[in-house]
Amino acid sequence: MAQHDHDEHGSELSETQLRVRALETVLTEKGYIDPAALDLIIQAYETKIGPHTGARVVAKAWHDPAFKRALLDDGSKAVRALGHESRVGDHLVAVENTPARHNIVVCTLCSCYPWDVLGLPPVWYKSAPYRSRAVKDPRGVLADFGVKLPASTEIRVWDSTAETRFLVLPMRPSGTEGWSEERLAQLVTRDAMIGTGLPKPPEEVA
Amino acid sequence: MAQHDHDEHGSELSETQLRVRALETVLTEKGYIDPAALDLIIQAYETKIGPHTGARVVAKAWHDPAFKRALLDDGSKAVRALGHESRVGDHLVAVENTPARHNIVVCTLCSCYPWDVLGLPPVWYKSAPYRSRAVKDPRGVLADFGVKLPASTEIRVWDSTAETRFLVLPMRPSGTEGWSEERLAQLVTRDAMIGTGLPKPPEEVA
Amino acid sequence: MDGVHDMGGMDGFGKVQPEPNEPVFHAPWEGRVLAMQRSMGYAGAWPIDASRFAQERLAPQAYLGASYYQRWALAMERNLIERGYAGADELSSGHALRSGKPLARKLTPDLATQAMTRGSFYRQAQTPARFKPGDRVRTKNIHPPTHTRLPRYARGRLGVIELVHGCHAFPDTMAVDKGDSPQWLYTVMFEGKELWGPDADPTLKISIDAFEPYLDPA
Amino acid sequence: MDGVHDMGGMDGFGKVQPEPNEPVFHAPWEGRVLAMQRSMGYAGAWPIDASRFAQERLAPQAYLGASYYQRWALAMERNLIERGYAGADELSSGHALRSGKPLARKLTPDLATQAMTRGSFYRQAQTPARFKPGDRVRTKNIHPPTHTRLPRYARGRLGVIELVHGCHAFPDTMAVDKGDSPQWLYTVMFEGKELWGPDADPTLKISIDAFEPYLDPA
Repeated sequence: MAQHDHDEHGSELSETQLRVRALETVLTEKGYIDPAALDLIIQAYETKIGPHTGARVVAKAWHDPAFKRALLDDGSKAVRALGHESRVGDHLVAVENTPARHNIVVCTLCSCYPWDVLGLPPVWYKSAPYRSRAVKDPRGVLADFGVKLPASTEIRVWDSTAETRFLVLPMRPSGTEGWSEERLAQLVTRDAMIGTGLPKPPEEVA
Repeated sequence: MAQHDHDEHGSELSETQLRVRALETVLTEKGYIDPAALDLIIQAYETKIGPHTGARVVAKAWHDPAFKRALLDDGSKAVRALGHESRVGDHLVAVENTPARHNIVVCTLCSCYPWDVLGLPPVWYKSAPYRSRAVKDPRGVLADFGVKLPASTEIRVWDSTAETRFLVLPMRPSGTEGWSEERLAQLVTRDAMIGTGLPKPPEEVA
Repeated sequence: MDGVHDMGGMDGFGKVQPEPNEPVFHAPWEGRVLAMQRSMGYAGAWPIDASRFAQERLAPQAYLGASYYQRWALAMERNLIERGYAGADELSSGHALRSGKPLARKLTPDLATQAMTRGSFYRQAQTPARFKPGDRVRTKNIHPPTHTRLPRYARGRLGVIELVHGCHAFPDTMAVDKGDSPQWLYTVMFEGKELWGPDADPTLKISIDAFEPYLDPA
Repeated sequence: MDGVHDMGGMDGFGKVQPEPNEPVFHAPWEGRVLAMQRSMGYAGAWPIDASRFAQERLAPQAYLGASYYQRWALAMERNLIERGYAGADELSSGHALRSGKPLARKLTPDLATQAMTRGSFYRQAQTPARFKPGDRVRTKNIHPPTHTRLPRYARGRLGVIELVHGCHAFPDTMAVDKGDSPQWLYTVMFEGKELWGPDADPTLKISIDAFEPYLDPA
C-alpha cells in the first residue's frame, strides 16, 4: 500500500477511499491477498498492458497477409504466436472492417472488453449511454465520436455476452503503402479497435 | 397559499419546497392559475374524495344484484347514477373477484389509478417495487401485504396502460347476511378495491 | 421510449412497503403540485400524455430518485419551458419576468370542484373496430423513441381480445402534439407464460389496454 | 434477472462522452479494487459470474449511481459476506476480527503478472453441437430470477448462427454455484428490424453470444 498511502497523504479521504482501504486491510489480515501482488497488477496495467498491444496486432495484420488470415481464423492463437510480453488468453475473436461493413463492440450486460490486447476499458465504454445505445442506435453513437459512415455501410454490432472478446480489425488507410509495421501501428487508435473510431490519417504520423 | 405558508412558517424549507413555491409564484404572476382554486382542489382530496366512495359502490353491489350487474356492465354509468357528491368520469371498469379468480390493478408505466372512486393513490402503488413486480410476481406482491390465496386461484392482473380505470369488486365476506349497505361499506378497504387486500372480516366491524 | 419508467417485470426493486394510516399528502408542497397540474390541465396548457412523456424523459437515475410528486413538478417545469409558458430564468428567479401566454381558460375557485372530474377520452370512431372479443392478436415489436403506452414486457406477444373500450384519443400522437388520432382501444389478455416464459405462475393472466395500432391479427 | 444492468436498448441515458487522454485509473483506489478482484479470482474465492450477479443485485438506483469500480467494490463486499469470507462487522470496522477461511491458493508477487492472463472457459463437450453456422434459431423468452447472459432485447427473437465457439462453462449455473454445466456457445446474428421493429436502421445487424440452452431451432 506504500504508493497508495503516499498518493493520498494529507488529502481528505472520500467515503469510497475509506471503504476500499478497509476492504484491503481486512482481506490482507485474513491472509487472502498480498498487497505487494496488488501493486504489481496495478503497475502492469499502468505501464505494460494497453492498446499498443492491439495496435501491433492490427499493424501486423495489415502488413502480413498470412498473419491476417491466422488472426481472423483464431485470434487467441495468432496473437499468442507473436510472443508479446503481455499474455493473451483464450476466446479472442478479430472481426474485420471492410468498405461494406463496419464492426462495433459493446457489452450491454456489464462491460466485457478485450483487456489482454487493449488494456482496461475507458469510462465511456462502461457507461450507460454506450451500453444502452450501441445495440440500437450505433450510428448515433458514432456521431458522438464524430464518426460518420456512408448510409450504405452495414453496421455490425457485437454484444459481448459471453467470455469471447472481440477486436475490430480496422481498414488500412490508403496512402500507407510500403510503411513498416512499427509506423503502421502508430495509426491504430484504441477506439478504432473497438469500432467507435477510425485509424488516424497517414499525415498525422511522422 | 395562506395555509401553505402557515404550515411552513419558521421551519427550514427544503429545496423541493422552495422550487415548488417558485413554480406556483411564477404561474400565478403569469396569470395561469389562481392559488385559491388550488386550495379548493387540495381540500377536496383531503376531505371529500377517497376510498369511502368506492366502498359505498362495492357495498351497494353486494347488496343489490341489479346494481352489481349495471356496475359490471358499465362502471362509469352505474356509479354516476348513484349521484355521489364526487363526480365520476368516464372509463371506469369494475372487475369481479370470484372464488376462481382474483383481480389486481397496477399501472406499470406511470401510476394510473381510479382517483374518482378511490382518491389519490398510496405511495406504494406509485413505487417501483409495486409497478415492476405486480405483473410478473403478483403472488409475491400479495405476500408483501400478508395476503395468501389458494394456489389454484387464477391471478388476473390489469395493467392500466390507457385511460381506462379499474375497480376491483371483492367477494362479499360470508357472515354478513342481512347487513345494511352502510355496515357492509365498513368492510371494504382501499386495498381490497385495488386487489392487494381482502375485505375486513365481519367481526372487525361493530 | 424504452425508458426506465417502463418497469413492468424489472427485477431488483425489493419488497412493496405499505404505509399504515398514510396521509393524503406527505408535505404541503405535494398538494400544491397536484393542484397546479390539474389547474394547468383544465387550462388546456398540454395534454396528460405530454406530462407523462416529460416524466419519461427525466434521466433514469433522476426518475428513480424522485418521488411521485417531485417527478410531476420536474415534468411541469419542462413542459412550461418547452412550450414557452415560462422561462428557465423565471423558474429559477421565482418570479414572472415577462407576461404570460394566452390559455384557453383559467380554473377559478367557483369552477374548482366541478373541474376535478376526469375528462373523457372517447372520440368519434373513424373506422369500424378491427377486432372483437375472443380474437387472437399479436402485439407489435415497436420501439418508438417517443411516448407509447405499449409496455416492453408485452411487445411481440400473443394475446386475446377481452374487452372493446370504444375509440379513444391516441397517447402516442397526443404526447407529441400530433393530434388525438382516434384509435380503438382493447383489453388484451396474455397468459403468464407467454410473457414470462415456461417458469411463470401457471395461474397468472395479465392484461394491458392496447390501442389498435399496437396490434396485428394472429 | 431482469435488472437495470440489462440496459441494451434502453433510452434516456444521453450522449456518450469520450474523455480525451483518459488515465488508466481516475483515483488510486480504483486500481486497488481491480487488483483485489483479480487476486480473489486467482485464489478461487468465487467465479467471475458471481461477481457479475452480485453487481446485478445492487438496487437499481445504486447500480446507476455507482461508478464501475464502485460497483466492483460493492459486489466484492457482498460476495465476501455471503460466502463467509468476511463479516459485515469486519468490513465496517476495517479489521479482521476472526481468522480467514481456507482458499485454494494465494496470489503472491512472483505469480502476479503471469496470473493476469484470462483463464480459459473452454470445457469438454458432453454432446455434439446442436447448431451449425447458417442455422436459423429463435432465442427463448426466459426470465430467470438469477444471473443470465441472454439480454432482454434479444429474447424471443429470430436469428442466424454465425460462429460456433466450442463448449464453454455456463454462466447461469456458475453464478449460483451449480457447477460449470458445459454448453455450446454460438454467435447469433439478428437483423436490426427483428430486434427494434420496422423503423430500425436497415443496415444494422447485431449479434450476441448465446449458450445453447438459450436457443430453439427456427
